[in-house]
Amino acid sequence: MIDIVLLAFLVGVAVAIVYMKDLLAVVMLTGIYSLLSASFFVAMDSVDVAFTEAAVGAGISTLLMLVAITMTGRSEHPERHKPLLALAVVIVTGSLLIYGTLDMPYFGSAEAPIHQHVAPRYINDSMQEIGVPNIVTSVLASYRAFDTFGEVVVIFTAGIGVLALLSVVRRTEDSSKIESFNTSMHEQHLILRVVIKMLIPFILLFAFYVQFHGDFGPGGGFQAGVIFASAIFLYAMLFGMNTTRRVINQSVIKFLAAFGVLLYGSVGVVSLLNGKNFFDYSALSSDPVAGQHLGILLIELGVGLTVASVMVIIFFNFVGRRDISQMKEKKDI
Amino acid sequence: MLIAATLAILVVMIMATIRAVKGPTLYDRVLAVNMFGTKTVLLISLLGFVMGRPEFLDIAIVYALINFVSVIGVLRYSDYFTLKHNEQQKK
Amino acid sequence: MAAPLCLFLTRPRLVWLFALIVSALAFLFSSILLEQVMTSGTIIYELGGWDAPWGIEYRIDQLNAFLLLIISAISTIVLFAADTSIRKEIPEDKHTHFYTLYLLSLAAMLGIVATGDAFNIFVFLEISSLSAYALIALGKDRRALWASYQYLIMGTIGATFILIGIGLMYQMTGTLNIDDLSRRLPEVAQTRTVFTAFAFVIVGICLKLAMFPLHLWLPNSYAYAPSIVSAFFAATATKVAIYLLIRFTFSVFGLSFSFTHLPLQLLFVTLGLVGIFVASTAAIYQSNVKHLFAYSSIAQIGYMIVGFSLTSVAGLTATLLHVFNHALMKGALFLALAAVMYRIGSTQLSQFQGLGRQMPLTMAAIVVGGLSLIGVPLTVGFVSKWYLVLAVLENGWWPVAVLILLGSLLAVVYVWRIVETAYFKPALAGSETIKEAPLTFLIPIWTLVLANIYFGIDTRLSVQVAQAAAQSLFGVSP
Amino acid sequence: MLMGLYNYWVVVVLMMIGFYIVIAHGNLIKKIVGLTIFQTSVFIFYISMSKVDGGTAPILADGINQYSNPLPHVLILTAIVVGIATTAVGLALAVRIKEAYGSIEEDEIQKMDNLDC
Amino acid sequence: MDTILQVSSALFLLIGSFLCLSGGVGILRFPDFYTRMHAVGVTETLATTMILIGLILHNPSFMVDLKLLIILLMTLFISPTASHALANAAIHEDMAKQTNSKLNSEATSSKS
Repeated sequence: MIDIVLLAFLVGVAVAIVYMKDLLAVVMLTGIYSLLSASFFVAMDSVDVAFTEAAVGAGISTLLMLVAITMTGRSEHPERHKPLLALAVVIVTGSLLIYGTLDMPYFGSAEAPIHQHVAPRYINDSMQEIGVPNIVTSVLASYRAFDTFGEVVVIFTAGIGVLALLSVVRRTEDSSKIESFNTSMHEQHLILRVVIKMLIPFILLFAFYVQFHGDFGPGGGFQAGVIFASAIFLYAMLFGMNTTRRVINQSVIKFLAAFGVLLYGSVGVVSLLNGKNFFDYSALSSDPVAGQHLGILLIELGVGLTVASVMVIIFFNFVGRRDISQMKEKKDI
Repeated sequence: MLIAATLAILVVMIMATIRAVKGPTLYDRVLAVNMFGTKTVLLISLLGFVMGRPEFLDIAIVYALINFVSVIGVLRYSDYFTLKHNEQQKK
Repeated sequence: MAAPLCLFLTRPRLVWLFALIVSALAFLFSSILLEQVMTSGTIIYELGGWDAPWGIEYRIDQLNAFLLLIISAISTIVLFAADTSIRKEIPEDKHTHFYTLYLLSLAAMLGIVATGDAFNIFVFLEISSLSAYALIALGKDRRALWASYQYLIMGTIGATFILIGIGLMYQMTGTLNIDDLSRRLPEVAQTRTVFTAFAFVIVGICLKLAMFPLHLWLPNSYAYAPSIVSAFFAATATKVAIYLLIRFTFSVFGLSFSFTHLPLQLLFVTLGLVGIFVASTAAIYQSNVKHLFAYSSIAQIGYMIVGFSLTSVAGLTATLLHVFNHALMKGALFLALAAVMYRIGSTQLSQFQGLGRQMPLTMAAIVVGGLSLIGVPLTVGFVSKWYLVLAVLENGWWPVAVLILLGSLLAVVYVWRIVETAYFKPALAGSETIKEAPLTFLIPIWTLVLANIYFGIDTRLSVQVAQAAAQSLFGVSP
Repeated sequence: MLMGLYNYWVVVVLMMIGFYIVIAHGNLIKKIVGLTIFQTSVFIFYISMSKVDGGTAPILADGINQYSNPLPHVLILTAIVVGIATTAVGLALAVRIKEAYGSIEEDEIQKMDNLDC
Repeated sequence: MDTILQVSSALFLLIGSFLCLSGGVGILRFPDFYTRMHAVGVTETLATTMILIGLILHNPSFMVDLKLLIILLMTLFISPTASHALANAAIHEDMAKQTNSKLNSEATSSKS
């Protein structure tokens, strides 16, 4: 019942996005869209995904889009031609998909093949084999550890890609100017700064909780990394990039990002050296279940490190680029 | 009762979305998004109870946080627009 | 086996040498792997120690091993020249990023080929595409950015289509493992869902493959990327996509399903042939040599598609041979272009005037590569076209064979344009200072060119492997 | 049948809206927004199929024996990460394009390119 | 005892929902930004508090109550701060606009 309402709601928001011309509004609606889909995920029992979608979709990607449109301008040109071809393509694809759904097992039916074939083993045996109550964590970090390794590498690639695209050599005189420009804006936000100063330690603490509690409840390295990074974003947004840079050095972050991936990988190598297969954590300890535990802990740590630092890298580079281009603009004027 | 509260919140969410779509100013939208976020937090907590597994409130905490971060983000960057805008007008 | 390779890549600040060593190691491993597979059959490696449908496994048969070898070989050779070329084309502070991305992309391609899990393929596909976007955008021209953006949009749509397809398949069978899928799919093969899944996977792959109607992103991306990147991707990226196409149609869905439910055979042959002609004709009218060869790549993909759609062992052998050979020739050609770019800073055809005398070795390499594209005897191009035509004739499709030969004539035209400008036109004024490319270019270029000729004469190795791979595919599928 | 497949149909509509934005709109940022919607809808599709009636979240607890399928959740976690990575790189490209061309409208960029040639 | 808890929990939830709804009506129907802001700002904090208290009364488990308390505390911190920041920014822009329009009108008047 609730899911139907949510879905209808999602369609409404999506249609609104199509028609909006103000990109800022579009970005905000996208935020709403992902909050909604996250609520839908909760209604569908997938708490971990909801966790991630909320943090990533509503948090990180909204912020990134915001920063991007501060650089690119916020209005979209009206369309000059009727996109009939596009409409036709979409309708064809859509009807093909609808056609495909006709033979699908009904929504929620427990007889569907996906609930019969592979998944039961995860549900029934993962407690004995891995000893972690959160099945999603055990599948993610152990049964399909290689996928997750791929995921970490993806995010690492994105970090490097953004670095390659956006990084600029900063000069100190520029940054001091930017700073003075920024401080003028910060002065009006006194209350905000006080509250956020109070909140940030709690956010960081919460991030650690999510990181290490992922075995028992929703959460894990990825979500923790995002929360950690969002605390840093908050700080950077209110206290200026330079202050933040003083706290967090960029090369250290880069090192951490690589270190996270390497940590993940080396867990695999250790088991390889012990004569087991890649990512077979039972090699880490004499007791297989304890080994699994240790392995999951370590790789989650690796994931958390990489994600947090890559997010910070991406954000810093976007903002850094923006500041520089703004300086240039000012000089031009 | 829980169900009733959930429905009420859904209705409010729809109202907030309408405001977010209609605008007219940027701040109206931010306001609506903020409200939407808070209501999502409530919705998630309620859903946990409705479905009988209320242990997962961590998600709600994250929502509250992220919502705050994004509202601050919007405000912070909307400053850029207004500043730019004003400068252009002064010129 | 290939898993440990993936580990090396993440160290930042790695220099060219490090990258080269890693790539060479990959090459070494994959040759050993091919050797093993050829003698002892399919190798299965379970990651995490969980058996197949639950965990993820690497599943290496002849086909994978063959492609692993191609990719790692090309990457090693290309990297050898990278240092010199990159110094010229990319600003100093981005070098480490470049090599990191390059290695990531290499690892991802190896991963795609090696893995035996459908979702894992998607993940690796995205790693390789993400690094490809960034690498292409490193090109000097601002159009590189735009090309890369277009590629990003098309690539992501393609990947999402594949994701939808995988989702539908998963829904019907409950498994993600390719081997398991192929066993469970026939039971539900008659459903409309599987049909849709098939369509989506194929369209998605064809987007990545730049098959004829969906090729629009390719020419610009290859033309404006840094030369080394063009060389690497032209020689490998489309091969990976071809691999996926073969893997999904033959292994996952099975031959009978793939080619009976849809008029796929007819569709692919037509598209392949139209692709050959349109792209070759477009190539003739290009003024930028990189563009020219990019279009010729699309045409060559057409040949592979034709061979593939024959659904016979011979046809598939021809396709695989062409995959191998095309990697060799395009690698050589684009590397030679990189050398030209290094010396004269441009790849406009008009700038090529008189280069035949100033950079004799480089231009000779281009000529050999071009001959190979045309399919002149004693080059690899001849071998694969020979097998292709044979396979087509085996199916009794006379007109197709004639059309393929006609397509080669078009190749003659565009290769001739380069030769004509380079050798028979007077050098441009002020170009006397242009010297032969440095040795770091010449060695890899000529390695590839000699390989071109060697495999054109001594066809035993490549044909044997390709045939074995093709046969195993037909053996696997019912 | 209507209720059994309703979810999927809505998801298809969502996907197509996202897809439409990607191919029909000329603004680069808007395209990326469309891509995000497209991908998110695919996530919704996966998650919908993992639901079992009467099941709960796949975190083991006493007294519960009907869980939803955890595997799609895992896949989608990975896919979300892939999505954000793509978005980040796409936005970075859009920013660079704006710097290089001074515009983020497809047709204008195309026009400038044609002049370049 | 149990029934008292249940009834009071239901009561809190009811009040919370009502406040929520009134806030929703407010954001839709009020004429300009500041009044809308008022509607949301006033109802939101109280409504959230009510609903969360209702939930706390509903559930006896300690861990869950603790988390609910954390959420409550966070909302109490965050939501007024956000409202404040929002109002602040809006006022700033309005003032900037006013001075701008003044400048503009002065400029035009001096021209004429």
